[in-house]
Amino acid sequence: MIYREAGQFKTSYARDGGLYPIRQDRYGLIVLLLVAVFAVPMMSEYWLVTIFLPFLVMAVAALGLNILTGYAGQLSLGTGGFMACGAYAAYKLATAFPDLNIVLVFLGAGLVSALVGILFGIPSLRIKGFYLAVATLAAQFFILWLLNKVPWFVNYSPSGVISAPPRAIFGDIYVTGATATPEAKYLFALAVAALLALAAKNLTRCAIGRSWMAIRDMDIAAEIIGIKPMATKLGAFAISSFYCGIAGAMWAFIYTSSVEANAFEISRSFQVLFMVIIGGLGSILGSFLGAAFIVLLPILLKNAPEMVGLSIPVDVIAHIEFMIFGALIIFFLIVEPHGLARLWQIGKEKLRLWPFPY
Amino acid sequence: MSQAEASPAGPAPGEVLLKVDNISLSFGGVRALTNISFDVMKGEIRAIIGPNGAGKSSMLNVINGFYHPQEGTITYKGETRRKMKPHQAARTGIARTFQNIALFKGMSALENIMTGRNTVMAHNPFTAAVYLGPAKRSEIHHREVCERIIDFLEIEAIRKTPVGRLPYGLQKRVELGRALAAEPEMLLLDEPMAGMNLEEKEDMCRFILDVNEEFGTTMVLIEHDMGVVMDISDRVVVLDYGRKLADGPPDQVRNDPDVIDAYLGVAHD
Amino acid sequence: MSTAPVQSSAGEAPGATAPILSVNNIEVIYDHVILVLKGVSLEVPEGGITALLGANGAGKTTTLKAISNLLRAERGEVTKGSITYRGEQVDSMTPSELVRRGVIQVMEGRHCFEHLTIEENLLTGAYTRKDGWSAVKESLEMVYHYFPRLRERRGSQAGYTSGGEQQMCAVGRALMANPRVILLDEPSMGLAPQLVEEIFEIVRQLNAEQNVSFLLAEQNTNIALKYAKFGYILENGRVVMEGDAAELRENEDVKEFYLGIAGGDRKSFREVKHYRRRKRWL
Amino acid sequence: MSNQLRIALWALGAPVSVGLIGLLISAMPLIDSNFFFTWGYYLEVVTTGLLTGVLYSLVALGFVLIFKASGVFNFSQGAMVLFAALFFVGFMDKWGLHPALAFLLTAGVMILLAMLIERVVLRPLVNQPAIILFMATIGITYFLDGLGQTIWGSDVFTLDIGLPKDPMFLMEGTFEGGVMVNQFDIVAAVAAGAMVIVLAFLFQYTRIGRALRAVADDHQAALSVGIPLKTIWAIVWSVAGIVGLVAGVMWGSKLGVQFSLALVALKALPVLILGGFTSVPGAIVGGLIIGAGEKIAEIFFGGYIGGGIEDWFAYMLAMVFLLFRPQGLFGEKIIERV
Amino acid sequence: QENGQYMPQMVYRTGPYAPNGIPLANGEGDYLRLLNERDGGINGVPILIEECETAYNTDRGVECYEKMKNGGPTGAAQFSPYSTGITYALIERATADQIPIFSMGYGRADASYGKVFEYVFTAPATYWAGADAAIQYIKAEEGGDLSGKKIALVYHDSAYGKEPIATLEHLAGQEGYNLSLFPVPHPGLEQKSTWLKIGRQVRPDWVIMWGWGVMNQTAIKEAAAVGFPMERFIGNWWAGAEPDVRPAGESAIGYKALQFHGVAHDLKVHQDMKTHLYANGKGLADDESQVGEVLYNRGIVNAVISTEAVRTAMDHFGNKPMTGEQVQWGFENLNLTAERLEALGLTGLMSPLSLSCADHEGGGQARIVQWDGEDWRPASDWIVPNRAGFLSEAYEASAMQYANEKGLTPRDCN
Ligand SMILES: Nc1ncnc2c1ncn2[C@@H]1O[C@H](COP(=O)(O)OP(=O)(O)OP(=O)(O)O)[C@@H](O)[C@H]1O
Ligand SMILES: Nc1ncnc2c1ncn2[C@@H]1O[C@H](COP(=O)(O)OP(=O)(O)OP(=O)(O)O)[C@@H](O)[C@H]1O
Ligand SMILES: CC(C)C[C@H](N)C(=O)O
Ligand SMILES: [Mg+2]
Ligand SMILES: [Mg+2]
Repeated sequence: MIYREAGQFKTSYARDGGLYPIRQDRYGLIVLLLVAVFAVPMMSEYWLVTIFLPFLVMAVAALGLNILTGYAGQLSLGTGGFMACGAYAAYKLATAFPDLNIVLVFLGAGLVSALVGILFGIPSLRIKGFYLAVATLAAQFFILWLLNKVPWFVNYSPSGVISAPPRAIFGDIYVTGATATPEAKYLFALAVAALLALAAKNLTRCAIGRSWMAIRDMDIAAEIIGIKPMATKLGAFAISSFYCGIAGAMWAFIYTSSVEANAFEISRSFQVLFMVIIGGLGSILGSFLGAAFIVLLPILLKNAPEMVGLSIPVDVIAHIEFMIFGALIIFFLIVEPHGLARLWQIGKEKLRLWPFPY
Repeated sequence: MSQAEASPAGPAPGEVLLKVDNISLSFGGVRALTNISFDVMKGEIRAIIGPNGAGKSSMLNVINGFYHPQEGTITYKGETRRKMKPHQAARTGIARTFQNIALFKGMSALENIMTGRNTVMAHNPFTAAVYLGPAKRSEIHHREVCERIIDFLEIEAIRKTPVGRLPYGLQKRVELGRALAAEPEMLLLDEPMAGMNLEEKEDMCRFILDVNEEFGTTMVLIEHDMGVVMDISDRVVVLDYGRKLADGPPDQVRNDPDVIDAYLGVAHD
Repeated sequence: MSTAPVQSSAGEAPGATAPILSVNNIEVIYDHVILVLKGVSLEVPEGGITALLGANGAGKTTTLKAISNLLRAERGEVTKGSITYRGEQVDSMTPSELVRRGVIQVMEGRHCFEHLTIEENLLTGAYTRKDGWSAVKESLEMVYHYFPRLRERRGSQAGYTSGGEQQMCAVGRALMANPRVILLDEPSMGLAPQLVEEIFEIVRQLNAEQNVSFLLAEQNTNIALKYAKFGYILENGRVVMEGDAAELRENEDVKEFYLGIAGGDRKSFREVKHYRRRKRWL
Repeated sequence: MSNQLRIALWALGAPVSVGLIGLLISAMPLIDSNFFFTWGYYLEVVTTGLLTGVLYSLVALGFVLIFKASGVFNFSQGAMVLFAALFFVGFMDKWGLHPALAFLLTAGVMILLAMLIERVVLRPLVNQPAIILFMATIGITYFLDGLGQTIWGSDVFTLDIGLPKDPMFLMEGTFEGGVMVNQFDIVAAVAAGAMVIVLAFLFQYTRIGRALRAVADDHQAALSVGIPLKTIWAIVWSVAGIVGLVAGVMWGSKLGVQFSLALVALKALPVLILGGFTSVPGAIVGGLIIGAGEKIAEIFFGGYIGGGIEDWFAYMLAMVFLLFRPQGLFGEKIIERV
Repeated sequence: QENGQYMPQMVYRTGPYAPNGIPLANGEGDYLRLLNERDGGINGVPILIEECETAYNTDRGVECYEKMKNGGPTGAAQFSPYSTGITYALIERATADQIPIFSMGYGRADASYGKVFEYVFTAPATYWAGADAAIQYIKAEEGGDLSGKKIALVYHDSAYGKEPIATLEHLAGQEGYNLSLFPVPHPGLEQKSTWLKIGRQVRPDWVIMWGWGVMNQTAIKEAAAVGFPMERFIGNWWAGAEPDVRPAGESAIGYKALQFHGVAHDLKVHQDMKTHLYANGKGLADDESQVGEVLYNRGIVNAVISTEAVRTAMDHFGNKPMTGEQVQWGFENLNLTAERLEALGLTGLMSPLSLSCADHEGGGQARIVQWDGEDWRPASDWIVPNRAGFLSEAYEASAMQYANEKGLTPRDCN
């Protein structure tokens, strides 16, 4: 009843091709954004710094991987590597050009990662599926090794740790470094994530997105109807790595402020993959839902016993957390293999039919 | 049904659009095609028939560059080529549908058809990411073209349905739509009517004939329904075990004893 | 149709002999929201050939899958009604149990095992058989006898054979199980004309000689009604008409919509200038 | 080319290529006068590599079994190795059971686990795309890691089943200082080799083997011809669990039994793609190539670029092979048709 | 909210480093509990204990920090991250939040330079000091001359493992030995090639190891497998505990390690643990016998220093829960004399320590211990790292570089 689209006529293809053709969705999004901009920053620092920041950063990474895996169908486990590229590129750019605006630093970091992404995407022209996934691990391991080995990347710091220099936007609002307030960091990350999500949505709903999906769904047929596999796949790798690179830069600059290459090791890649699959392959919304799920769940699980007043040793909690986490992944896959985004969609369909069951 | 050869109005008959010469193709020990030669005139509907495993689909795969024959040449629009990538072939105006439906399962019917226009659409990631402006204009423009195809194929109702959920016949229709969206000069149809009932076959024939008449699109058609083949095609090639058995107008082919022997079983009316 | 011996009366009226398969008023939903079958009932008599006709999307495949219990693998479920095989509820059995008891389905769209050779494909069909290698071997010979083309391609990976060859392989594979009931989903799709006839001849032969029952979903109404004894017409998830094959063939609506011979002669496809206005039983 | 033939070719080609690579490396001192090369040392490196490789194969084998039989890329193989090893030492250390008894009991646990996985995870996910099943196995991984450690704790267990550990020197007459090999590695390699041969037979030449491959191709069609997925999956996962147990015992006595044991799976992945996901012999050949390759690279050339290159080198090596054979050396050809 | 001194603990009881993390956390936790049970807290102010699991993972460490920094009535007294990586990530935040980071024997060595790193404490010894001590020991064993000797460093390829490299290189220049480096990627399961190269090709006179977690025991096993003599194999203080040698069994006998505290099982503090905690089933370790193991002891030492810093602060600011800023004062004015240690029942475990505004390291000493198959035995006297010489210069130079990068002005400590 609430969710009725009846009466909402689209009178032009432009309207029909709009981002959110259904009014309720549009309003929902606006409300969500308003909450994100005005209400969330009022929350405690703990929430901002340990939940919302990693959530936004990982959502950007998930967007990146979703473009590659969810839309273009190229399974990748190299996300961590591309994120690391972005983080280190941002560090090099920021330290080499101290006056460069942080936004440009991030863009530059994205571009560098995109180039690296293209390089490591080349095998995808021949290798497919799980073979490709394992091959992308080569990128993962090699990039981290390289960043760890070449002192130039860390400006010859002996420990190999990079730490984000303080940078401001609009003159004096610091968004990175120790003096940046959590609110500023959060809003900046929010802006980046929102813009990137919008761009991803746009990319995926036009010709480029369709050629990605075509390659994903049936690569041979796609080629036969005239889609260039090379340009499409490498393009997907480039754009995906661009996103991952920015996510890596955000991680290093906004979230932890200092990283060593290990922060982007293989488990990070898997984490992003979970987000994408749990959230929903081929869904922008899914990237956010997945990121929220994977970031929030462990924190929730970790704090749950405390909230209900149980005191369980941390190691037992950690083990049980593992078990529950695993079990929940399986549970959600069984309930809806196409991810949270699909669950959401089915929910909406039910709402539309409500009060009838179907 | 006597007017089989009287090609309807269209470009001057006699102009050869495609010529395959002495094509031989084998996979390991299997000879899929042996010395096949035939030509396709501009604007005609050319049928390829033959028993299962005769090499019909392989022939289409050769024409659009998916298989590379060991021998022989292909001359398309006066240009002779040997090896070509399928996407290059597509860009020279060859579109096709597939025997086993090859739609993009994760997309809606409309998106599938829009994908067919990929060869003529711009791909600039920067404008696309911003969307407003050039990308939007191009989307809307191409959307209009695709909507015309959707109207034509009478699939308005399902344009937003994910194709995976569509019944077989409609999927075939969407696939035809996707091929048409490329505005091809030559359309390769691999058993477009398999799995359809009579009514749907009639519709499909109508679509094929209309496209052929209206746009002068040349058709190469593989079909096992002899009624359809004999009724709508201008000329028929018969393949058997990778060899060419006969070639000519439907009436001639249908009475060819070799063809009856190898394929039709009984003379077909 | 001279061979039909004793059981020829089996298909006269459903219910006369105990049906081997009966579907009672089932409802099927995919993905929890898409309602596809809205109360379908039908029966397959022991030793009968029953045709299930209907346009694209009418729900034929869904019905067959509901019987063979393959629906679950598609995230579909039977929400109402029941299906019984020899009086037993089907939904308590796994597909493999059903095959062991003699119900096998030939899936629409071939579904061969791509990486297995044709012969291996056929042998997997005999997986549930317990009657020894020589019996299996015999069946294999029988399949090769029916489809000589398969013998030629026995060593090729199924993924690399032509569409028609795969179709033969799918049908052959089901025959290898030595079934009592075969659910055939569009067996003629993609087959050359003489092979279509052949497949139906095989159906008749198995039916006559080994008393195998068939439920046959087919688009080619003409030939289906020629071989079947009884027919159901499905539209939009409902049975809209049922009756003896012979009766159905004479029905004017059936003639017009499914056989294309309304008002006497068959029309040339070239001459169908106007698009038919669909008439549906709703 | 048939697999048998290819294996034979490899058997001949391998020693030759080892020799040729050795020759190439022996020329290195011409370029770099500090380069250390003796044939004895080279052989030592190669044998060590090969023996390590076999241990990788042992883990890779578990992956292969399950992939071959159901098209599932079972990410939890590493976790199963850890899980099995934890139970094995747990039974031995905490319950004081005899190793043989502990082994049998653990095998039982693994079979139980397989049945559970089939019932709870695989059955509801039948006919889903491969990536979803892959994801589900990651869920299993977490679950097992958590469960194993909840039961047995996260301390290091020492696993000693009395295998010899001392170095052994061979061919002392031929090479100065002899060629050092590790006795333990040899025992492990023999066990792994035997395992592989048995499994190769089981899966290639039996009715079950054929059914397994059918399942991997198309779940629904397999169901439709009456292959009982339930049983098949329970069997395969049990076998994979037992392979995991053997791997766990071997790796566990090398590394001690604790959390990191699960990470040996990462070393098995390049082996897996190099050999081909679907081939049991491929797992062995892949292991040998990766093992020897990464050791040679690290030891002779790693120093030039900072060392620690083994990890990515294994993957790069595998990738290079893949560029020539996208399905891996022995994998089933990926069917591309329209 | 409960009143008391909030002392959060970062621990890792799971993950690849759990076997080493568990005894560490137990030691620290038990000591804090002991204070509560025996003395009713610090100067009568009860200690509020909370653990947070980091899994030795930097971002989870940051998360723990954020979660706990405002705990209790006055916020966290201090953090001991037990990870060089986490330490790096926390330095800036903690400084901004005015909470001391106590990186005992790990983290940034140059943080000993208190003028720049106000809130970071490295007592009793840094990695640089440790590396120097190791070389001093080797030099003594080699009869005072290292020229032409070959020394290999096997290290965890992370910020942690890289710390000693600069020092060792510096000393190589000075002493004339040859240094070769062997990075081991995390977590260090596969070291065959490293050891084949060490044992059969490079054949160094000594191997020093900066390892952690499974890496250690694997290294010892592999070293034995190539026949490298254990007597010439020295681990740093994070590579010299029971979980590192026990899994290697017999072959680990003779292995040496650096320590900045003593080996002891039956000190008064251990007795107290047993009577006040384990007798009542309140101890954290599974088994009483683990009380007194190397890492357990280290946990105690950590807790002793941090609680004594709190006590020092209370003595100054009054007996109530201290804020981070006050604890920082406590650290800078901490003076653990031999008498004080005796009173705490720690003689033999710790050597005296005294910190100041400029010196956050406090002059700790190191010694070499050796594994005899059952227990660790001292193999050298206490060695005084060369702080008077190059070390303090190096600290200052490095810290000043950091200050420049961050645009900080060092404080004046007079
Ligand atoms: N890629 C391939 N590898 C091996 N054999 C192939 C390949 N493609 C086709 N063949 C074989 O070539 C022969 C011709 O196949 P093709 O698909 O062209 O037949 P078709 O005439 O289209 O038959 P149908 O009417 O059954 O579709 C078949 O025997 C087939 O098995
Ligand atoms: N897996 C599925 N998920 C959702 N909807 C489905 C699914 N499978 C089939 N449908 C829908 O169910 C309806 C009936 O499909 P079904 O395949 O049973 O028709 P059919 O009569 O066999 O048609 P055809 O002659 O084309 O094979 C169709 O509208 C189809 O869109
Ligand atoms: C306990 C730890 C502080 C030791 C560790 N390896 C480090 O990061 O320095
Ligand atoms: Mg064909
Ligand atoms: Mg159907």
